[in-house]
Amino acid sequence: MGMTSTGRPTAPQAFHADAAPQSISGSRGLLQREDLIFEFGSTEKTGVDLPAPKGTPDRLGGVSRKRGTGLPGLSEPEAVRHYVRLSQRNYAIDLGLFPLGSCTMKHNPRLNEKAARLPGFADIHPMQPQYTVQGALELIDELATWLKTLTGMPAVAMSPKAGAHGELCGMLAIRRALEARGELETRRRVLVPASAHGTNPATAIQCGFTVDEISADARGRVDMVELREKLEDDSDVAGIMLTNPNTCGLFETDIREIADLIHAAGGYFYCDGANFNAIVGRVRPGDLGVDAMHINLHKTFSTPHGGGGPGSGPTVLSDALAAYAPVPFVVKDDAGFRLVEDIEGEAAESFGRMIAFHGQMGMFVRALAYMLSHGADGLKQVAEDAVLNANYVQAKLKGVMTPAFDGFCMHEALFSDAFTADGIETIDIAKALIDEGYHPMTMYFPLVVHGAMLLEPTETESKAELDRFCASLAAVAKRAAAGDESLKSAPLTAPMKRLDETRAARKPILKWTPPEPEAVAAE
Amino acid sequence: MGMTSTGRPTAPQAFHADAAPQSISGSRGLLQREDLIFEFGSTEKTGVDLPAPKGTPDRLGGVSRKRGTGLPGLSEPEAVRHYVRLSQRNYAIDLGLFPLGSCTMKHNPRLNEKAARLPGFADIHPMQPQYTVQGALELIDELATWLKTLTGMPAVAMSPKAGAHGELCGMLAIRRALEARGELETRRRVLVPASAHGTNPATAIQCGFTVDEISADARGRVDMVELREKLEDDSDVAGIMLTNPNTCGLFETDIREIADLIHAAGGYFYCDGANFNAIVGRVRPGDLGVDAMHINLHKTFSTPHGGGGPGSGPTVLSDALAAYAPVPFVVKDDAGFRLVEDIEGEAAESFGRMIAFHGQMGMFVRALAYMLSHGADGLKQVAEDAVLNANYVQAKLKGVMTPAFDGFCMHEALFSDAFTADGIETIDIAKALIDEGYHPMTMYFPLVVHGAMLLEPTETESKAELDRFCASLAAVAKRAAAGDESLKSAPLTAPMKRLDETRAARKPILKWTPPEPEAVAAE
Amino acid sequence: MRYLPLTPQDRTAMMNVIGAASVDDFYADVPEAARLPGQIAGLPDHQGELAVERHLAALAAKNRTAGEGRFFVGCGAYKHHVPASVDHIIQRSEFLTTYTPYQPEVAQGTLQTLFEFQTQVAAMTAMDVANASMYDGSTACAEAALMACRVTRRKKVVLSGGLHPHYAAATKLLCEAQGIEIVQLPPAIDGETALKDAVDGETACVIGQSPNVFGTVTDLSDVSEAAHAQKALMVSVFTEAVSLGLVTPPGEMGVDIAVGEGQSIGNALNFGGPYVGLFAATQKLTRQMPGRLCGETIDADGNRGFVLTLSTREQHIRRDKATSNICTNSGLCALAFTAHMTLLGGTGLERLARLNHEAACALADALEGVDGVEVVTPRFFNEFAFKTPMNAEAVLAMLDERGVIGGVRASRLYPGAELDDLIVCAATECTTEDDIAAYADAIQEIV
Amino acid sequence: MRYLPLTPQDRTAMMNVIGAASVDDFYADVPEAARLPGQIAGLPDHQGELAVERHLAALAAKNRTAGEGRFFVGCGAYKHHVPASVDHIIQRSEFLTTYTPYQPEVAQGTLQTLFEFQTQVAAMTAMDVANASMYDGSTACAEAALMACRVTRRKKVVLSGGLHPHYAAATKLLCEAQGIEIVQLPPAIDGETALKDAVDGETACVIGQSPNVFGTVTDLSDVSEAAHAQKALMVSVFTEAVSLGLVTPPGEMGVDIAVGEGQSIGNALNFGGPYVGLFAATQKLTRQMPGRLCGETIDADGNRGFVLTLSTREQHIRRDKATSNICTNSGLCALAFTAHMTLLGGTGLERLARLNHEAACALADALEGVDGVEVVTPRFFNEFAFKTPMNAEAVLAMLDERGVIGGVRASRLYPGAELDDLIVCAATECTTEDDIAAYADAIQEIV
Ligand SMILES: Cc1ncc(COP(=O)(O)O)c(C=O)c1O
Ligand SMILES: Cc1ncc(COP(=O)(O)O)c(C=O)c1O
Repeated sequence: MGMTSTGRPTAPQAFHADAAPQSISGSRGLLQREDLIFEFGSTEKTGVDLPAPKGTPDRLGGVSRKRGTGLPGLSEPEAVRHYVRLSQRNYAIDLGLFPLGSCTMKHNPRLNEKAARLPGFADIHPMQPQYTVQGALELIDELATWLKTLTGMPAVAMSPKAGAHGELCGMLAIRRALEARGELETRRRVLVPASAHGTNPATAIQCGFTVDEISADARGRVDMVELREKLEDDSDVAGIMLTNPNTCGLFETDIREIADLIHAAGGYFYCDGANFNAIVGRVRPGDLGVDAMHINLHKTFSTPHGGGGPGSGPTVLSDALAAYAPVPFVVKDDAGFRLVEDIEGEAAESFGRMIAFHGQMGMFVRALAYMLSHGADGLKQVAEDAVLNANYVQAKLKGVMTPAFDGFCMHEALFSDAFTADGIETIDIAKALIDEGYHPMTMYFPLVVHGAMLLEPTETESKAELDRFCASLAAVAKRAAAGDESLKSAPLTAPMKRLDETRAARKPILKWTPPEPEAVAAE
Repeated sequence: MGMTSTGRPTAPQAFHADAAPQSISGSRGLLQREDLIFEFGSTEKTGVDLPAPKGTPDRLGGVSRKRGTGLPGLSEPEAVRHYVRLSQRNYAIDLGLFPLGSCTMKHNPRLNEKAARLPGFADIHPMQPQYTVQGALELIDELATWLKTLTGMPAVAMSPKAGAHGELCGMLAIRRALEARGELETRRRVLVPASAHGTNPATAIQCGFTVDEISADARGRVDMVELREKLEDDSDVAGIMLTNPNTCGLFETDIREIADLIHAAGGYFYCDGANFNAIVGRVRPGDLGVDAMHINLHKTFSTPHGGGGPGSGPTVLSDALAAYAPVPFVVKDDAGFRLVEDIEGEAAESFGRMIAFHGQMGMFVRALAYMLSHGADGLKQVAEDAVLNANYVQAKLKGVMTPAFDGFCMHEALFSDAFTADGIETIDIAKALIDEGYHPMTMYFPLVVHGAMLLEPTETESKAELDRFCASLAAVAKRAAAGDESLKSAPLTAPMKRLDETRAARKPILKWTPPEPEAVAAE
Repeated sequence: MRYLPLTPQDRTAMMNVIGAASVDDFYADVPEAARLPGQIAGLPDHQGELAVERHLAALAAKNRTAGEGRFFVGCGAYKHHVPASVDHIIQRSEFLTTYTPYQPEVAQGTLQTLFEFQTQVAAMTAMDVANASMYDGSTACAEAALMACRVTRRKKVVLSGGLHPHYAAATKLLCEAQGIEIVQLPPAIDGETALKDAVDGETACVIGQSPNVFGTVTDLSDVSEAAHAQKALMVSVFTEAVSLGLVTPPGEMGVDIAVGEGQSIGNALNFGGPYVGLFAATQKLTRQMPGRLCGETIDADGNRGFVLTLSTREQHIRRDKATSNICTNSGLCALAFTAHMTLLGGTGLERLARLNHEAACALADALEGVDGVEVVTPRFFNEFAFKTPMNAEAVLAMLDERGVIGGVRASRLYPGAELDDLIVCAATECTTEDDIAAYADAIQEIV
Repeated sequence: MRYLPLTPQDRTAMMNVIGAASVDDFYADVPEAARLPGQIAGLPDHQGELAVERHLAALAAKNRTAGEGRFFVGCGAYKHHVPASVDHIIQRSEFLTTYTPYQPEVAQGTLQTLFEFQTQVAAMTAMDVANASMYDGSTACAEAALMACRVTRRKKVVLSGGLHPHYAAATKLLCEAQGIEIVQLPPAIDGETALKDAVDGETACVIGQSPNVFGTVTDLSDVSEAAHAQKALMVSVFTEAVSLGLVTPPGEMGVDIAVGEGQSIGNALNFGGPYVGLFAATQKLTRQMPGRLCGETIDADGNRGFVLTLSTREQHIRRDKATSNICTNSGLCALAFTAHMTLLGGTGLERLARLNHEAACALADALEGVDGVEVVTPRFFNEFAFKTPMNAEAVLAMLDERGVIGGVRASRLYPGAELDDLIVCAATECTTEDDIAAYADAIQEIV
């Protein structure tokens, strides 16, 4: 079937990529068919050899399971194959550029993985005696020092398990501070820009605050006029949750003034640090009047996203909030390192405990390995290259796509769908990128831009990769501008065609159920 | 494009699978374009941070490199991506059934990989003091015990680095034995069945012997009549190299008689143990009159093939040959374990040294992990399941393909191309299997069968996988029988279409050379 | 720098395309006051792998690993053997270095494994539905309390005296932030039995744990009944997922929301994290659940595939109306969990559970053989509490001198309470008969 | 058993399809005498991962690793740092668990990396062509000798006194089996210098080594000339591939066949194996090379691809006429080599080489600072020999008491020869200034 130079088909109907024969096996070349384990596993099979139980009398006092789980097992060869086959249906950083704006999909160094697996870190128990884990406590302390120094903040809470959890930590510290001031009942209003990530308002609510939305101005920054209005009666203001650089990929020009206004209003400044990668090593949030900020170790500091987690969101705190940090935390004295676990003594003012143990140790090791590898000099370069790459992408694409705002961007380039022909949507462009071998950009976020496309290449992309990516996206954008209907059938070369998300939500099927119920019971 | 139920296209010309649009990037979905490192790397780049040299005066005495290598480097993100992308162009056991006859492509347990990477094995030096590597020597001794017990042989040489190297070891031992008998000059003739693997004759020659080929009889075994003829004048006979089970996947029925005849003739019996997987734990070569046999740890004992190696070929020896084993070898005395490295004392009669150090330690660890995991009971089951799987495949396919010989097979099923229509060749069937998601079987080997197809499923395949495989191969076989010309264009769904091997050999391009020669020099 | 692909020439060429003089142009919006002269002071410069590896290895060497000694510590995290293939699987680039599967056409690997994970968790807990994971057991517990309050529109939560105190604290923290009253029953070895009397008409939910923090296993059926009688929800917690192979699961006790820690299956101890929170519920509560859900659907060709679904519950769509603020969860730990479970299978899980229970029984028998020692946990799975005439902290120190890390003193869990003579210890499939004998001998010497 | 997918039911069902009563039917051809009653006696039954891992870990623990102390052992294998990403790459299922790339349409991953490997090895050795790897350096050396005899149709090989004695032994073994005469020059620290006088009209090849087993680096150009003057081939050997970044490479010395050990790049010490033999030659010798060669071609669509080529040299096609009997080679070690080289790049290799050389120079300076110690290697890269007034074995033992594994005594390499006072030691980028100081101090104390 023919193809024009821009890769547009001359015969759209032939687009159903069935030219290759259907196979009997259901596999095609290197893409193996793989069913659900429930469809081919068996309760007769196991991939684990365990010694036979002795059959000694139990001490369960009758509290024992009636029906088995009925779950199938697989031999090791089948299990390994199952996951290896499935893995090949995933896109990943290790396969190519992953321009998900706001997600900072950068290279994950393998040294970090190796270090995190040292038995001295991976095989220690959170409740074993503290004198047997001095190296672990020292590592946490060392990482904390890096985070405090890089942000120019006096304290950091290591408990938060991800960015949203860090937001929770910061907002709970603010809540506790207001409580200490006896103003908790009166100060409930938290200002949140419309461009904020969904976790910000959700967090505010989860802490018992109310959300007051501020719009963005024509420059994509906080609308200062509106902000001042909203602060005229400031008696009920608890604080502001502001992302900087913001989710439009722009530095909040008036950030110091915003900080001053909020403080003058008796509120606190929570900064969402998800975009710290744009300024790490170059700008210290502590110099911007920030009271609390979470740091996604799984973004700026290269710990892997793992298909959705785990993350880690240490949260730096200003002097105003430091005393309220959650337990446990590490302190060093002559005896060595020690965990403060209870709300008393040094922790008398702590707002409490967020989690069972001491935070994401596995992520701490990785992040520290990354920081030590880059050093202060390298981290500055990280920010500069991240910003350079984003501006390069913006510069190369602004001719064919519509930049959301004028001027240079920070670490991500934001476009609106203004350039697309009627009927062609952001999602069509995104899916067409898949056929070019790329993961789509972040779509429809931030909400302040119509049909938003947010591109964050990160600093770990080479110029050659960026050039290839821009050429590909430009070609897709031209098709979108020309109203090329074939975009609607993208992707064609992915393991699956476009999936029906509406159908999934209409009547949710959230687990496998056997054809005939008996099947499982009868194991 | 339409398809018949057997997966045959209704419109062959549409077979050039171009239905999906050409991409600008050169990538398609999850299959990333990836150039040679020389085409996108740079001498400016490195994925390794090394401290700057001090610049102290050198002590090379002028023996220093004039021109740099001009080799490009890559940053770690680019390098990891390069290899991960390329890896996805490979078929592997972890992706599916790999029925390469004679290669025993079985599952490679990950426990073995983990064990081999223990610093106590991976980070020890072959020349460090022996009292600092007692655990390593003990492991070699323990593995040797397993090998001797499983084969029923009194001695084993651990030096050989692969099967062919093991053949060399065995034949050199035989050579040394003949020398000791003062008959080396007269006894030069080695009998090798026509069905033998190419390494057998090649090895015989490499040891200074001459090869005398014996044909296979109608049952696919050694032609006993011819053998007796060839032994009538036996004064020049050095021995026989026989594979058992043989490369037709059959047990040599007359093996004991063959052994007796060879011994009576004053020769030795070298057994190629590549197919040991069929009998491990069930039959001991020592009970068959074997004098020497190599064991491919990378076949029977699950060490990974790694895309061509490394392997390991420990070679068991009979009493008649034990004394001639190569150095070094491990002996245990009250002081502990000790390496005999020199041709003296216990090793006075050794035929010499084959390699720099002590054999494939990394493979030894893996193989021992595998043996301990299976145990004597499990290994017997391994052989039985391997043979069962092969017979199952033979049974399911014998209706549509032509079995080379009657009766049950051992661990592999052999078919000839008799069933195919004129013009369709074994290779077409092999390549069509790729479109079914399977690696082809061994083709055109053994040579004693026309258009041979040798299938070895191994014991690590499930019944479900075998059923799917047989259905796929049966469908392809039917197309071959029907003379379906479209088989010639297979594979269609692999990363590449059929490659032109003739062209490659005609004017070999064995390395990358820069467009203009200057390019490299100018680094 | 090895992680940065741009060469100086690249940077210059790109600057020209952009039309910027220097990177400083990009930072023009940064307030004067916040502009740094050079790199941040007080931190070292970049280092090579060898140096970094040596630094971290030195720190690791200062820790004593669970594997190197006789180790009996539990209380919410457990030393189990994880098959080597599990680690191989989670290190696959395609699983390790990918994001939340928002683009299902190129994320079926992650999505199918999540669908399998949800099915396994639902079957293990005997509940109708499970989500795609939470941060850990403690945060899952807190979210369960909040969910119960949303569902019942009530603002009172009752916590059992057997609930892991850290779980209780995390729950209390979030509840109180939302003005929810917490009724915390006093620490009690058989704490769940007291629960049914604590529920009243204002109660949103009752939270019990089995096995609880003292190891006690309890059939919560009657507590569920009491709760349901008051139109409150029953929430049950477990910190040892392996127990689900042997102990009565939530779904067999009338539980509405089951939460727990999944670390024991597929995940290393990691000094407390990352772990994986399990969250399951009854069918009718599905749309009130926090966290991600993976669901089945079809693609444009009608082939079965999987997608994230019901995201209208989530912050990125629903923002301030979301059921939770959680975004990143424990994806890769969930993959490790499901991979290990797939290897075990139901039969393997049950056997593993039996081995754990038998090890604990053997340990209890051995310790009870020492006079002065009293095992105080009435019914247990692989963990129990025992008393000695001496102070637990002193006993543990003396045990350590004898090469035994004997467990956790109850006084570390409950600083206030008078539990100074109590030690909570656990045994698993990794515990050998020697370990148990050594423990008993040491105790013998000590008391 | 965890590696066996067949269930008892599967086996029965399959037997029925086959029409066999029991597996014994399949073994009917086995002679009565060789049929065993049951499983083989004297070996343990199957064990789980935990047990196997503990058994092997116990053995590993009995070895002292190069990383844990001050370590100066070389002589053909070297302690270098291998980037973590290299191990990640070689553990990719698609590289680890695949076979020799006989089916190029589904083996381009392996094939392209081999093509890159060949190109790198050719560039590093400054030779025209390189093959896809041999077992190790010593077998590559032996094959080079055989190849030289094939090419020249002569049967005499001259070995330098600086050639690693194990390489010499392996070469002697194969040559003598084929009736090739070996002229072994006596061990000599500056052994290569004597070579040119040893070549005559019968000589098939001269084999020299640089850096040699005593660490001596030598410009072999004039030896090559002498050899060529007699129509003999010049073969050069190296055991330290990192030296190619700094020391005159074979191609700059008129060498015809260059062989060496590639372990230093990408591969761990592994107690001697698996390693990777490097084999390079001049263009005109290509078709006489042993081992696999990967070449460029196109597919049916005209796209560039790679295949194994010139296999008419190999045993599977040519059988008794083959250039060698090698089949399985060192594929995965070659992948580790090429991956590490790709990370290093030419610039990185040169820097790495300089760091190695500077470490060795610093060590030599430090030892020379001790009187009684004499560094006897005139020119070296990262390894050299030194003399003390005492017996080397005794010195090494005393060094060990002081925490220093000081190297290899020449008497272990040359049992016969009078070299009892000689120690060969190596330094690499892993050697710290502390290590060097400690070595010097220890020697100071000893002599
Ligand atoms: C701007 C912003 N804020 C907060 C978050 C939440 O971080 P996490 O997913 O780690 O909870 C994200 C992550 O997507 C984000 O992009
Ligand atoms: C029958 C037979 N003999 C010998 C060999 C050679 O073994 P290796 O490749 O380990 O040298 C093989 C391997 O393919 C084989 O199949």
